Formats: sequence, C-alpha cells, structure tokens
Amino acid sequence: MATTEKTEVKFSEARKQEIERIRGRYETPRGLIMPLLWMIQDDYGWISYDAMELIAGECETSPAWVYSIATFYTMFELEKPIRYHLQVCNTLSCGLCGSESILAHLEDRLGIQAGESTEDGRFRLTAVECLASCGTGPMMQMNDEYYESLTTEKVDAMLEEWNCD
Amino acid sequence: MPAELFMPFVMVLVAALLPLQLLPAMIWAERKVSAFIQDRTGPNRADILGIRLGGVIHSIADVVKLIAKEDMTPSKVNSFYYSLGPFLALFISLIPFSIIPLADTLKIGGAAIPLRAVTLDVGILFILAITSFHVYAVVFAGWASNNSFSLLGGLRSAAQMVSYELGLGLSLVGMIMVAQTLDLNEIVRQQGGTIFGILPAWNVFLQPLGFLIFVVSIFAETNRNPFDLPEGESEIIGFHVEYSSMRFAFFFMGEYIAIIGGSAVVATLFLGGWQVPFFDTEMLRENAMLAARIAFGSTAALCVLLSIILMAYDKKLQALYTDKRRFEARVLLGIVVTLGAGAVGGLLFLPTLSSLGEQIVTAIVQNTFLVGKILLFCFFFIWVRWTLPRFRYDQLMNLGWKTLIPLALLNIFLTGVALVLFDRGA
Amino acid sequence: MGPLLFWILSAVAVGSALATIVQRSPLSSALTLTLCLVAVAGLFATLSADFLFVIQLLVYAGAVMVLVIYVIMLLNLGDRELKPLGLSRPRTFVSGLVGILLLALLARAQAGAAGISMGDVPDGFGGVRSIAGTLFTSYLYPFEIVSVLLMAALVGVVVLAMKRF
Amino acid sequence: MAPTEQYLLVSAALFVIGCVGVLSRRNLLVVLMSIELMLNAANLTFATFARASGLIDGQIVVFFVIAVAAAEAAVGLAIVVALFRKKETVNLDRFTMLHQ
Amino acid sequence: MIEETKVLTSRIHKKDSHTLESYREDGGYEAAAMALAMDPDEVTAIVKDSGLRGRGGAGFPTGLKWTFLPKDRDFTYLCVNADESEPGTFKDRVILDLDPHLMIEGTVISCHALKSEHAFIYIRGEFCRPYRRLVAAVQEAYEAGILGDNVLGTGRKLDITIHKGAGAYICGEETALLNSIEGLRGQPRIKPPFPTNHGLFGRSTVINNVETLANVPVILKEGAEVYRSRGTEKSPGTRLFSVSGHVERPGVYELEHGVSFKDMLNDICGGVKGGRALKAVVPGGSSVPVLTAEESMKLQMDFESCQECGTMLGSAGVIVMDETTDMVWALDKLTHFYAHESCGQCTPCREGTGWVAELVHLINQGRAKSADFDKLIDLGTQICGNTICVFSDAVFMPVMSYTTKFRSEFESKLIDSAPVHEKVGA
Amino acid sequence: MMIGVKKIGKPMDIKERSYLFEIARGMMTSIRHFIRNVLNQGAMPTLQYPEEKRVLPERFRGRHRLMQREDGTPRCVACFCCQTACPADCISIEATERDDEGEKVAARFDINILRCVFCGLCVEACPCDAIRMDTGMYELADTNRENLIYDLNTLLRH
Amino acid sequence: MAKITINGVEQAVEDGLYLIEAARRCGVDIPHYCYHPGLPVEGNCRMCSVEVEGIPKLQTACTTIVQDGMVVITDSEKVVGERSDVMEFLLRNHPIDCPICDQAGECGLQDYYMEHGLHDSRITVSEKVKKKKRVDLGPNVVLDSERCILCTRCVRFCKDVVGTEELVIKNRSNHAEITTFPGKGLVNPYALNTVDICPVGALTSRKFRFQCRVWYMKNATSICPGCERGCNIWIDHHENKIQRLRPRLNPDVNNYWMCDEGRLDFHWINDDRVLRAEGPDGLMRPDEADRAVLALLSNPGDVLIVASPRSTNESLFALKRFVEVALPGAALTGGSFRPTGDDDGFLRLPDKNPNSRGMREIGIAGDLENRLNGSAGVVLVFENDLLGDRPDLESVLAGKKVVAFTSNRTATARGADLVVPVTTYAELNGSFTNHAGLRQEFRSAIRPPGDSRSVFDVVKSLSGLLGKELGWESETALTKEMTDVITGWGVRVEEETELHAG
Repeated sequence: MATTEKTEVKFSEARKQEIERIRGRYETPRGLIMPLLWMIQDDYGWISYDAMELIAGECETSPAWVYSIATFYTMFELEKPIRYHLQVCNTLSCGLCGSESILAHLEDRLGIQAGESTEDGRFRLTAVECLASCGTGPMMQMNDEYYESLTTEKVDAMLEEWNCD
Repeated sequence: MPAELFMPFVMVLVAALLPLQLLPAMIWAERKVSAFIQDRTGPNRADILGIRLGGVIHSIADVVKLIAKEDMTPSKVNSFYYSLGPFLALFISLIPFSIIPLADTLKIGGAAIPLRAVTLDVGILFILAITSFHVYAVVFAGWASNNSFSLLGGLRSAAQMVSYELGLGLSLVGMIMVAQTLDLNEIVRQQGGTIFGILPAWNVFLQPLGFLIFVVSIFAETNRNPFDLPEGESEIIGFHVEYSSMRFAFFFMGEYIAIIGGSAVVATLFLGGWQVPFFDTEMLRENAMLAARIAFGSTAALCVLLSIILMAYDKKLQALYTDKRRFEARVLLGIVVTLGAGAVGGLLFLPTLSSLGEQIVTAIVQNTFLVGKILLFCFFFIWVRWTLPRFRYDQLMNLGWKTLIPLALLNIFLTGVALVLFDRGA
Repeated sequence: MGPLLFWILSAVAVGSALATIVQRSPLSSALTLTLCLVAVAGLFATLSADFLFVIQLLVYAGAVMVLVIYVIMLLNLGDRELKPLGLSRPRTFVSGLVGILLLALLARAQAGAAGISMGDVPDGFGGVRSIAGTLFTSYLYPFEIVSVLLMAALVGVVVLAMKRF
Repeated sequence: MAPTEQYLLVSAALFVIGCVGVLSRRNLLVVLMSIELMLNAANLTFATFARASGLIDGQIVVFFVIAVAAAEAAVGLAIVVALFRKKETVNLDRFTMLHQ
Repeated sequence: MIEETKVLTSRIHKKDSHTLESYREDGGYEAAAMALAMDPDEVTAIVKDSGLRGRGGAGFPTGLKWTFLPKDRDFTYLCVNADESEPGTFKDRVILDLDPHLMIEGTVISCHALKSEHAFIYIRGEFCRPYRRLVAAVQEAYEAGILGDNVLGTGRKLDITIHKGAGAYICGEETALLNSIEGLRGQPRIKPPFPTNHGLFGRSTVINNVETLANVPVILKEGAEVYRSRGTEKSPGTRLFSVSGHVERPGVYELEHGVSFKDMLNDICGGVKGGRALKAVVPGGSSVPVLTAEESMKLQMDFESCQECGTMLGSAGVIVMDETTDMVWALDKLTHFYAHESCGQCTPCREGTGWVAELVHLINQGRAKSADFDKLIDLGTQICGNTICVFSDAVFMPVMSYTTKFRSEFESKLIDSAPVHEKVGA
Repeated sequence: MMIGVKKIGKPMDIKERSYLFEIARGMMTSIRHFIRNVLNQGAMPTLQYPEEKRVLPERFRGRHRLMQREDGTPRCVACFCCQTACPADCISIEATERDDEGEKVAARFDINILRCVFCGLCVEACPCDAIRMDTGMYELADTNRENLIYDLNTLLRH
Repeated sequence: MAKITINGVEQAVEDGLYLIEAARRCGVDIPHYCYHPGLPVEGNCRMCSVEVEGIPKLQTACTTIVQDGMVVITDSEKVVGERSDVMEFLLRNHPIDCPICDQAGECGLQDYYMEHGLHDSRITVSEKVKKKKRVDLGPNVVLDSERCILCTRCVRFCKDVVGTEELVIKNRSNHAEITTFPGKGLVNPYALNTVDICPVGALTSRKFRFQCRVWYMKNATSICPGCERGCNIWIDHHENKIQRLRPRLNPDVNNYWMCDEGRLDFHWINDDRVLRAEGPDGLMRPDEADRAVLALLSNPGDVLIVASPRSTNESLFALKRFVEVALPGAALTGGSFRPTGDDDGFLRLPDKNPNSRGMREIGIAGDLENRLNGSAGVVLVFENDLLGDRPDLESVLAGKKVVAFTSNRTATARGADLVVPVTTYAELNGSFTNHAGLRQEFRSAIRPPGDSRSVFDVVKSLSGLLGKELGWESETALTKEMTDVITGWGVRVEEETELHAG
C-alpha cells in the first residue's frame, strides 16, 4: 500500500503558524490529527508513514494511532496520488440516473477496472459512495472538482481534455 | 521252517508299522475332511520342492516342528510319571494291533502261518485288557503335571474311560455269544458268506445294537468327539495341558493310533475284518489271477483318471503361481504316469501264480480290504467329530451308565433269546 | 525261552512287590503293584492260564489298580500325609522279622511240593472254553453267588461313597 | 517249564512281601495294596497247582478270587475315601475310634 | 399547483450569494444582532416556541435539545453537523455552498443561546467548494467582527472551527462526529452519557444540523408565530427537500412541511422522468423504509405523516424510482454503501452489513438460493437494535422494507425461485 | 446348586429323545458339505491368500496414510485432533511452523502401529482429511518393532 | 449498596459496578468478549446484552452501571437469541482453523458457541473476508488477523494499561484489522498480556505457538520468581514439562498482568537440569552425595553456607534451622549478585530475586561478599549462581571446597567440587515474600526430575546423618513453625479468583 519512496516531510512555516493557531481550538492534542493529516495531504498530495510520525509528534500520540485514524477515513491518500483521480459516485441516486453506464464507459475508455490505475499512472478510476450531489447525478469527482449530470459524451470530452494535458 | 521263525517278527513289525503309517494319513485326513465339511480348503501350503500333495506335507512339517520345538517341562512336576504318561499313551495304543488278523492264515507246506503278531484265543479280552491300561497314561499325565486343571482333567477322563469300558465289554458279549469264540481270526472267518444271500454276514448286521453301543463306547474310550472332555483344549482344559513338543505329540499320536486301533477292532469284530464281501478265502485263492488283473487294471484306470485331473490342476497352478509350486503337478503327473505304466506292465506281463503266490495275492487283497475298512471307519470318526457337539460331563456319564450298559444287557438278553429260538446255543 | 521268561517275570514280580511296600508315595506303590500284577499275569500265561492272564490284566491291572490310583489322586495327599506314613524303624524291624520267619515257614512248606512236575496239559487248557466249561457246570452256583457278591459290593460302595453316611 | 516249586517260591515271596507291607505300613492305601499282593500270591499258587495237576478247578478258584478281590478293592477304597473325608488322613494309627 | 416556499433558499440563486457582502445586502446578521441583545434563555425559548425540529434526520425538537444542557456546565460546545452523507440528501451542501453565512448566523445565535464560545463545524471532506466557501465565509465573519473575541460588538466570545471530515458516513452520527473531532476513530460513543452532558472533550455539547441552524436566524427574524404558520402543527416550517432519481427536475426544493408527495412530484419536480410510472419512493434519505407508488400517493411530507405511513421523513432526501427500476439492484446499491460505511466497532453491524451486502449482491446477480433470501431477512432483524448507534437500524429499515414490499422481485431472482421457507441446514 | 437350569422349549418326543435320527440328520448335513466340496473345490470360498487377495470393501480400514497437498507437502496441520481422539494413544505429533507461510505443520508424526486398534477415530477426527486409512494395507508384520513405528515420510509415501 | 434483581434473585451489590461485574459477583456469568475487568469498557462485541426492565432495547451489561432496583434478565429467550446472533456474526469472518489454532480449548468463541451458538453454519466459505494469517507484531507476539474479532482488548491494553498505544485498528467495517504502525513492532515489555486477554486465537505467543494443545495441559498456582514483585502466575505444564506461564489475578500485586521477561523465564526449569549428584569421582546416588557433603562438614567453623534470595522461605528457614541445630559454628549468609534492573513503574522491579525480603525477614544476613572473602574453607552454595553472576569470584572460590546445591548447570555448578541437584520453585510447595512483605504461597507443578530434592529434604537428610533433629517431620510442620515465628507471616487465605480467559 505504502510506497517505499522516501519523501522529506515537514510543515512549512505558514503551516506551523496555522497549527499553533488551531492548537488552542482543540482541548486535546489528538484533536489536531485530522487537521494535520489534511494539511499534509494538501501540501504533499498524500500521507506517508514519515508524515504520520511527524503528526504523531505534534499530537503527542503514537504513530500507530495516527495510522489508525488515517486508515479509518477513506479520503486520506496513503499512496502517492496520481494526476487524475476519477471518483464516480455509485450510490443509489446516481445509480438511478445511470452512473453504472458512466463507470462502464470510463472503464472502457481507460482500459482499467474500477479501483485500478492506468499504466501510465495518470488516471485512477474509483467507484465511490454518495458524494451528496444526488440531484445532479450521475456525477463524478475528479480530484477536488465535481462533474455533474454526466453523459458519455461529456465524459469523452473531459477525457479528451485531460489526455491533452 | 524258517517262515515260522521269522514270521512273528515280521508280523510284529507290520503290526507296529501299520498304525504308524496310517497316522500321518489320519492326521491329514482329519484336517482335510474337517476343512471340507466346514467349507474350507484345509492345509495346502507346506511344500517340499513345491510338492504339497494337498497338505500331506503339513504332517511332515508338524513332525519336524514338534521335534524341533522346545520341550518345556514345568519345574514342579513329578518327572518320572510326567514322562511316563505320554509314553504309555503311545505304547498302549499300539498293542491292540498285535492281535488283529491282517489276512487269513497262510498255509505254507502244511504249516499255518497266522498273519498277526500274537495268536491268542482270548483275543477280544486281551484287547479290552490292554485298552484299560490307557487310563494310566491319562491319569499319570494329569497327576504328574502338578496342575489342578490337568489333575481334574485326568480324573475326569479316567472316570470316563473306566465307565465306558463296561459298555465296551458288555456290548461284545452278544457278539461273542453268536460267534462262540474269542479268537479274532475265527470271528472274522465266521463273517464270511452272506445272510439271505445279499448282505455280507458281518456282525454289524447280526448285532446292530451291540455295534452301536460298541462304537459309541469306542468313541468315548479314545476321547474322541463328542466325548472329548478329557481334552477340551479350548474350554475345559485336559490332562495334557502342561505338555509340549514331542511329549504332547505322543499323546496326540496315541489318540490317533487309538482311533486307528479302534477302527481296526470295529472292522475286525463287526465289519468282517479282512473278509472280502461275497468272496471267501477259497474263492479268492482260486481266482487269484483274476484278482491281480483287476487290481492292476483298476490301478491303471485310476492313474489315467488322475493324470487327467493333474493336467487340469497343472493348468490352474500355472495361472496361479509364479514360484516353484508350479512344479508340483508335473512331478505328480510323472509319478502317476510311471505308476500307471507299471500297472499296465503288470497287467500285461503277469506270470502264472504258484500256490504261494495265490495265497499272497489273496492275503494282499484281503489286507487291502481290511485297511480300506479301517480307513472308512477312521473317516467315520472324523465325520462324527466335525458334526456332533461335545457332551456335558453329566450327560456323558448318564449315557454311559444309564443308557449304554442297560442297552448292552438288553442286547445280551435278546441275543440269548434269539440263540435259543434259532437253536444255535451250545 | 520258557525258563527265561519265568525268571524275568518272577524277578519283576518280586522286585515290584518289594518296591510297592517300601516306597513312600502311595502312587508309586500303586504303580509298582500294577507292574507286579502284570508280571503275575505273565506268570499265569506261562502256566497255560490264558484266560486268567487276560482276566488278571483286565480286572486287576485295568480296573482295580486304576481305582486305587484314582482314589489316591482323589484324596490328593499332601506332603503332610506322606511324611509320617513312611517306614518307621521299630515296626519295620518287627515286620521284617515276621516276614523272614514266614518266608522260612512257607519255604519249608513248599518243599513239600518239590518234585511235582508240570506235565503236559491238553490243548486249550486254561483257555476260555475249558474254564467256561467247568465254570458253568460244576461251579455254576459259586459263580452266581459271586455275582451276588459283586452286586452287594456295588451297592455297598455306592452307599459308602455317598456324601453322608 | 520251570518246576512247580519255583512258582511256589515266587508265590511265597510275594505273600511275605504283602504280609510285611500290611504289618509295616500305616498308610491305609498301601495296606490295601499289600492285601492285594497277598491275594495274588495265593492266586499264583492256585494257578501253579492247577497247571501241575492238570485240573482246571484251580483256575476257577483264581477266577473267583479275582472277582472277590475286585469287590474287596472297591469296598475297601470306598471306605478309605469315607474315612479320609472324616479324618482328612489315611494314617491307620489315627483311626482309633469305631465311630466318630 | 403548489410552489416552493423560499425561506432559506431565498438567496441561493443570487450571484455571489455566498459572500458576506451579498448576505448583508439581504439583511444578514440582523437576526444575530437582535438575538445577542436578548437573554440566551429567551432565544432558546423562541426556538422552542417555533417548534423547530432537527433537520438531520431524527426530527428531535431543537429547542428542547438545547434545554437538556446541564445548568452547571462550565463550557459548552456547539457542533454543526455538516457531514451530509446520506445518499439522496444534498440540501446542506446547497446551504454551505450558496449561503454559508446563513448557517454562520444561525451558529452565532445558537451559541449565544447555548452560552457557547466555541463552535465546531464538521464539514464533509468531499465538499471541496463548499469547504472553501465556508472557510472564506468564516474568515469574512472574523474579519467583520461577527466572530472572534467581540461578537458583533457585544463583548461575547465565539470561535468557529471548521473541522474537515475525510470520508466517513458514520461521522454524521453525532457522537462519532465528536470522536472524529477529538482525533479518535470516528466511531459512535456509547450513550449514556449523552453529549449534552459529556460531549466534545468531555464538555456539554450540542450538535445541530446545518439546515436546523439555518432556520434559527429565520425564526428569530420572523418570530416563532410566523414560523409556525408554515408547515403542519407538529412539523412547522419549511423543509429543504432533495429530490433525486427518476424525476424530470431533480434538485433541492424548499417546501412547507405537510406538502403531499404527489403534488411535490408532479408540480415541483415535473413528474416522473419520461412520464413513466412511479414504482417506489424513498422519502427521507436512503435509510428510511421505502414506499410503494400507492403508499406514496397518500403521503404527506411531514414527520408524523411519514411515521403513519410506516416510513420516516429523515433528512428529506427523496429518491424517486420509476417502473424500470430493479428494486434488488437498488437495495444492492444501498447495502453496498452501508457495508462500506460501517465503522466496524460493533460486531453485528461490522459483520452484518457486509454479509447483508453480499447476500443482496448475490441475489441481484441471480446466484442466490431461497435459503440466502431467508438468511437475508433473518440478518436484517439480527443486526437491528443491538449496536451502539442507529447505523444498524439504518441498514435494517431499507433491507426489511425492500424485501417485504418487493418480495416477488427478490424471489424471481433466486435460483430456486419457489419460496422455500424452511431453513436449509437449520 | 448355585446355578439353576431352566428348561425351555417344547418337550421332546421319543424320536427326538433317542437322538439317533437327529444325529443322522446332522451327519448327513456334514457329509453333504464334504462331498460337495470334494467334488467341486473351486466353489469353496477360501482364497489362496498370498496369491489371491480378497477385494477389500470400500471402507476397509487398513494402514494409515497421510495425504499430501498438490505441492507435495503434508496436508496435516498438526492439530493434534487425531492424537486426542486416539483411544490407543498410538499417535504422537510434534508441531512446528512452516517457514514461508507460518502455517502449522507436523515436524514429527509417528504412528505406533503396534498399538493401533484400527478404530478409525483419527480419520474421523481429522479436520483436514489429512489422515486416511484407505490404503488397504493390512500386511503389516515385521520382524522389528522399530519398523512398525511409522514416521511422517513413511506415512506420506503410502 | 444497590439492590438488583438478576434473573429473579434479588441481591445487593456495590454501587458503581458495571452490571457484568455485579452479575459475576452474584454468580451469574454473562458472556462477553470485549469486556475485561482490567481494561476500560468499550461495549463493542455486544455479546453481553441483557434485558433490563423498563428499557425496550437490550443493554450491554459491560456498559451499564447498576442502579438500585434494577431488574435484569440474562437468560430470556431474547437475550439468548441475541447471543446466538452475535456468535453468528463473529463467526461470519472467522476462519475455521480451530485445528491449528493455539487458542482452541480455551477460546471464547468455542466456549460460547457451545453454550450459546450451536446453530448450523449459514456461511459459505467463499464469502469470508480474507486477511493476513500471520503478522509478526513483535518479537513475542504473532497476529492472525482473520481470527481477530476486533474486541480491541489488546488495543486498550496497550493504550490504557501500558500506555504505548502500539496496537491500533486500521481500516473500518469488516475490513478492520489490528495492526501496529507499519515498520514498528509490539515491543513493550508486557506485550504478551495481549495474548492472554485475546479471547480468540488472533494473538499468539511466538514462544508458545504450536508447542502444546491447551487441553493437554494441567496447571498449578505459583509465583513468578523473576523479580521482587512476586507476580501471581499459573504454571501450565504437560508431561512434566512446563509449557507456559500465565498471570494469575491478584489485585494486590499484579492484577491481571505480568511482564514478558518473567513469563518467558521458565526454560531453565525444563532444560539443562542437574539430574544426579556429581562429585570428583563421577555420579553419585543421593545418599552417597549426602555422605560426601557430610565429610566436608567435619569442622563447622570452617564452613560457610550461602543461601539465596531465590530460594523459598521454607528452604531458607530450613537452612537457618539446620545451621543453628545441626551445624552450630558454621556461618550462614545470603544474597545474590544478580544484576538489577529498572523499576518501570508498572510491574517490573529492580531486584531480580523473588525472595530478598523473605530472606531478610527470616534473619539471614546479607553480608555475602564479606563472608566469601573470609577464611571459610568449605562453601555450601544453595541455589545461588555466584560465579554466573560474578565471574570475578572465581579467584575467591578457587581455594575453597565448593558444594553447589543447584537445579541447573550454572557456572557455579561447573566450578564446584560437589554438585547436588535440588528442585526449582516449580517442583516445590513453598512461598516467596515479595517486596511489600506479602508472603505468597505456591504449589508444586511438576515432579522433580532425576534425583532432585528440595532443600528441606537435603537439610533433613544431612542433619539426620549428623544425628541432629531439626524438629519437624513434614514441610507442613516447617511452614507452620515458620509462620508462627516470623511476625506478619500468618497464613493468608488466598482468594481463588480467576476470571474467564475470554
């Protein structure tokens, strides 16, 4: 799961200030774990074991604990992220609107199954649970952005765009 | 006359060897017949150079085994009586053969040469007397073993044998009354001829009740099923429980020889002894040539039959075995063929017989019939053994004292009445 | 052959008779007595008493002695019984003395028979036929009386042998 | 054929031995056997004289004696057994009372 | 023909509606100013009077909840539950995205009422733009003196901390949410103690939904009476209905409580997509029991009516399914979601949800037997009720309602389609 | 009498009480067998054992064997169930860990066939179907006791 | 005191207890997995659900605090059904590898399945979630994730008892697993307690793994001789071999726990024992050995007897009496050169001898070093590895006749002129007095190997040969006198409390 590649992980000065600012907001040091995990993820795109140890130091807890928290939530990336992470909502509402065909189309186009990455490492396709955009289904999230009311044509266009990138 | 001098020795030898020769055959027959009665194959494994003879070799193997086996003598036995027991058992059972006439008396140049070891005109009584000595073997063995079980076994069987001796003796009285003699050869000779022209004039037909009682008693005397309480190997433990190897074998052989002897006595007293049915001695002597021819001819025929069987057997063996046992049928075939050839040769080149030759042929034929009768009765012994269950001891005693003796007395009475009626009394 | 047989049989008879009374074990005594009886039977045979020979064997050796031995075993005497029953010195001496005297007396008496030769006897003397002939004629009544005696003995033995008497 | 006196001598010897046995031994069984011995000695004498005289009567007597001896032995042994049951011994010296 | 009653959503179609500037234009923070001038208990009383019920799903009266706080508490937290994850519900996202200040104002008022000086907004991690807008809005509020050490110049303190979730449905459960903020695994806590007594960091804590808080300024602005005039007696006010699925115009619509579903479907949402027939409706987010078309036609959209109908209004996420919908497939989607989102704390839920999902999946794929179907129904009851939180009930209700109301669809997908009621292997 | 004899069955008539006819009947039965077997020896059920062998019934319990997996390793996981189940205490096992996967395997697995009563309980007990008694091997005699304690390899090789 | 009614029987229990504990004290066992009296409650296994009157839903007994007047039913159909349901869920993803599972025989799943489950399986194997079968959590503990039922006892132990937080749960839903931080192990010195408290076979001891099936083992109460703490233990043994040590509940001393060091310190009892007395002329029978010792005791003034703080109180007392009665003039001293450790603030204490305090209280002087340097020409060393602990003493002992009464082939034994085998604590009834002065008795677990005799027997035999009476015939008499003589050592009635392992 974790890549062995070593990355120097540290908080930037700005981050350090921010940490100090929010530290007071949480009565226990542990409370900082999630914000710090988010910071790391925002800065580095993923959370390495070194990062967890760093966070554990900040939060006065054991790395294992941080690890436990990080694995509890699905949004924390414990692997090196890739360029385009396509997350297709596959829960009921979007499903009713045809998310399965969108997913199948994407699998078809990218030549991978849901849960896999393309060989060039640019795309990863995941089927995820409800993203709270049920009214505009089928929808998909690419990294941070929502793409709603999808059709296969729209998907094709988007892929076209990203592929040229 | 030299014949008079050496014939007793020859006859003693013959009388001793005859049962000893029959013994392995008897043991073999016991095993084989029991097997067949029980739907088994019986012994057929031991072989010499692949020759098994349907289990006969097992008897040889037994001998080897019994001799080679360690002789275990318990430490606290009375060694003299302990050794005496088996010796007596074997020895005494051999004695009756000495007075069994093996064939009709030879007449050589006016001298009569009886074909038996001892000539006694009280023959039957002698047999009874000697038989009664058998008890000693049992009693000594049981007592000397210094073992409560064997002692009880000894006492039990002594009581049994003593009891049945009475029946044995009394059953013969009627026959003796008819025969008016105790001499065995005389008794046999009287059994020549026929009754009503059909039945051989054997005592079994004249004295059926006596025969029955005698047979039952002889079973009991020889400790044979269904009266084998003295031994009762598996259940009630007999007098020879402490014996092993050859000592045990002596008892064993003694018993079998006693059976053969008993058969011989029965054959002699009731089944016409050496008498050939419908042919008395004179007739046989006159037709000795014919008899010899028939003998050779039948031997040859038998050999042909055997050859056919053996050839089929050979085929089966070849299919079954890969080892030296395949050899057997061929060897046997060779022997049989040789024998058959000999028989054919004898048939073809039979010389004209002299008077002595005629007598000898007659004696051989008569003896063959005697041995045949003995074997037949031995078979009957075996047959009974593997059919009937054992008596309980009280049943055994009741049978002896309350059934057989009164019946024997009744037989004497009836015989007497019959004799008076038919006016054959003295 | 006749004298030799006599001497052998005599020697066996006398020797075994002696053994009978000197041996400590009753069973040995019985056995030697049996031997003695057999020898006597043999002597009968040499005396042309064929029938007696057989009867001696049949009745004495075959029946009576078996009975004796049977009783010996039935009683199954232990050492305790056998020890004191051996020969005691004074009694042996006295009885030996009596024996010698008696022997002298009998020897003296049989001297009277010296010279009575044994002539030839007819064929069949002592055989069954001759015995029977006499027995069932001259001695018919004694014979019948003997049968009564035997019957009486039989009854007596049964009575004696019953558990309570 | 051995002369008569030799037979008689053997007979005498047997008788004396039997007699001595009766006198010297205290074992009831041996005593009984000794008596048998004496009877046999008598039988032998009878047989001898029968042979010597050529008369069969002697043998007839022997026959009777044997029959009587058989009866005697049977009764005697029965008594022995009965006594043994009572006293647990076969020592003659122990049997001192007539009925006990 | 009914129309939307735009109370909360009156601003959302404006340009830049998420900015403070825009909010102020529409009279923003007036209510807050008004409330801050009042005694906290008065504010609570007004909210209580308005009959405002929690919009998160359970519909618990908000004012009442506020009064549960112990009087002697030393510190109070308000947690805003913006972790909207219920499938079929997306109303909070609209507020957060388009009118965050409305909620912030509600938070300010509520904090005043609760005497809380610190509010956490737990926002769902996937809400990227809403998060950014919320952060910006809070920043604006701080800068504008609405938050901070001197709230609207009243000298009161109020901090708002935005805590971003990271993809765990269960963190919508209030105690799990607290755990998540505390840096523990987002697993529900055992109740009692209830958060009002022992909540965040062991302090008294009130957790309210975004929509609930968004209602608060409205109530204060309009007064409880006006507020109560909308909707039904027991379910006053308007409601943001998230309509999704097979409708012509899905989306978030603000309607008064008590509106009939039929009207909502036909008038507001333009009817079933493509004019097809209605088949089933989930009225309150995926966790509530499904209704058939007939049932839904009689349904009025308020807490009580839904309850009468055997379902719940929940978070008002209306999912409409037309006749083409495969109900097994639909349940498969749902159970898959629940299996994925179980926190894994309690045994029945951890193992049961996965099991249920697999069984439904099996049935959907046509690989299940009737025994599996029986097992599925059994599991539904086995899971329900014996866990720390109500997640298990949230699984139980759809499973039971789908399988009961559309049983024939399930049965037709079984391999052995004839219903077998005996348990295989039981 | 300590032991009473209870007579059962119907009273016998005179013919039966004489036993003669019954005996004759018995004799006839046995001679019938005898003659039949003499004339047709092939019909006897006896097998000429080492050459001919009986076709064993399917469930005959012969000597044990240990089963192998497809890769040739013993299927036995050294659970001791057979050892626990064995009434004759003839199985002794020592467990160890397989290096690669950490599976439990038997380091030693001895069956003392001298003690074995061939009851088959070990087979019943085995959760992995690792031990079976289906070899049909029943000719287990040896001249040496040591040879009759079968070890893992012997049992694996059949 | 609160009055509660459990299954119709009203009983009074202490306030503030959890219902499960209260029920246990009332003799009602409520099945449970995640609850452990030594750990904070979590209430996740749901096995302990009971019916509480007035509450419609079942309540977990491990999280419910008793209240006066509570009416509880633990055996109703509903409760039993619930247990059965929970069992089914627990077994849902549990591999059926009882045959190779070391927990089999003392497994909570097995026990409760027999009591409360017994349903036929409705699970097909292919549906199970596959997890890692062997995870090395550290030097001593091996994890089988598939077997884990996520009761989190081990997690709580690490978090709340030891405080190291090494074990956590990763992932969620039915993919949750126990884990350490990747790359780090479960290295705390109490790690093996997690194996004890694991109700299933998920956590196993690397040392005990696959060694012995638990149903073969017999157990005996004992005291850990690893340090001054005197943790109460169970000795589990099979075929006269100690297979493992487990902590035994004693709230005053060690609670439910013991350290790994002590737990694994038993192999010396099984291995490398001195079985026969050994002299310069080879092996000796016990009586020959005693005579050989006697031959050295001709001049008591020249004799130094070295006792050990590793000996039992009984042995030490017997030695003291022996010197006083049978060998007046001989010097008796005690002490140990064992290296000391640290006090880690939990269980482990610096003094690694179990009976230092006992030795002091019996009155054996601790001037070992001085005495050894003294003039005594004959040194009788009882259960003390002088040379092993202090190799430099070799020169001191070089000129002396050394008799080693020892259980193992220690350095001292190797250097001794005469070696006499004695028993270890596992083969002895005796007692240790721990650092707090608590005299704790223990029972012999296994038979002494070879010719090993207790010090009591050795001393008794020696005094017999010397013609002196020590005054007691049996060890019981010795114990009685000892407890009479030494203040505060009165017989303590041990409370037989043992909680279910699961």
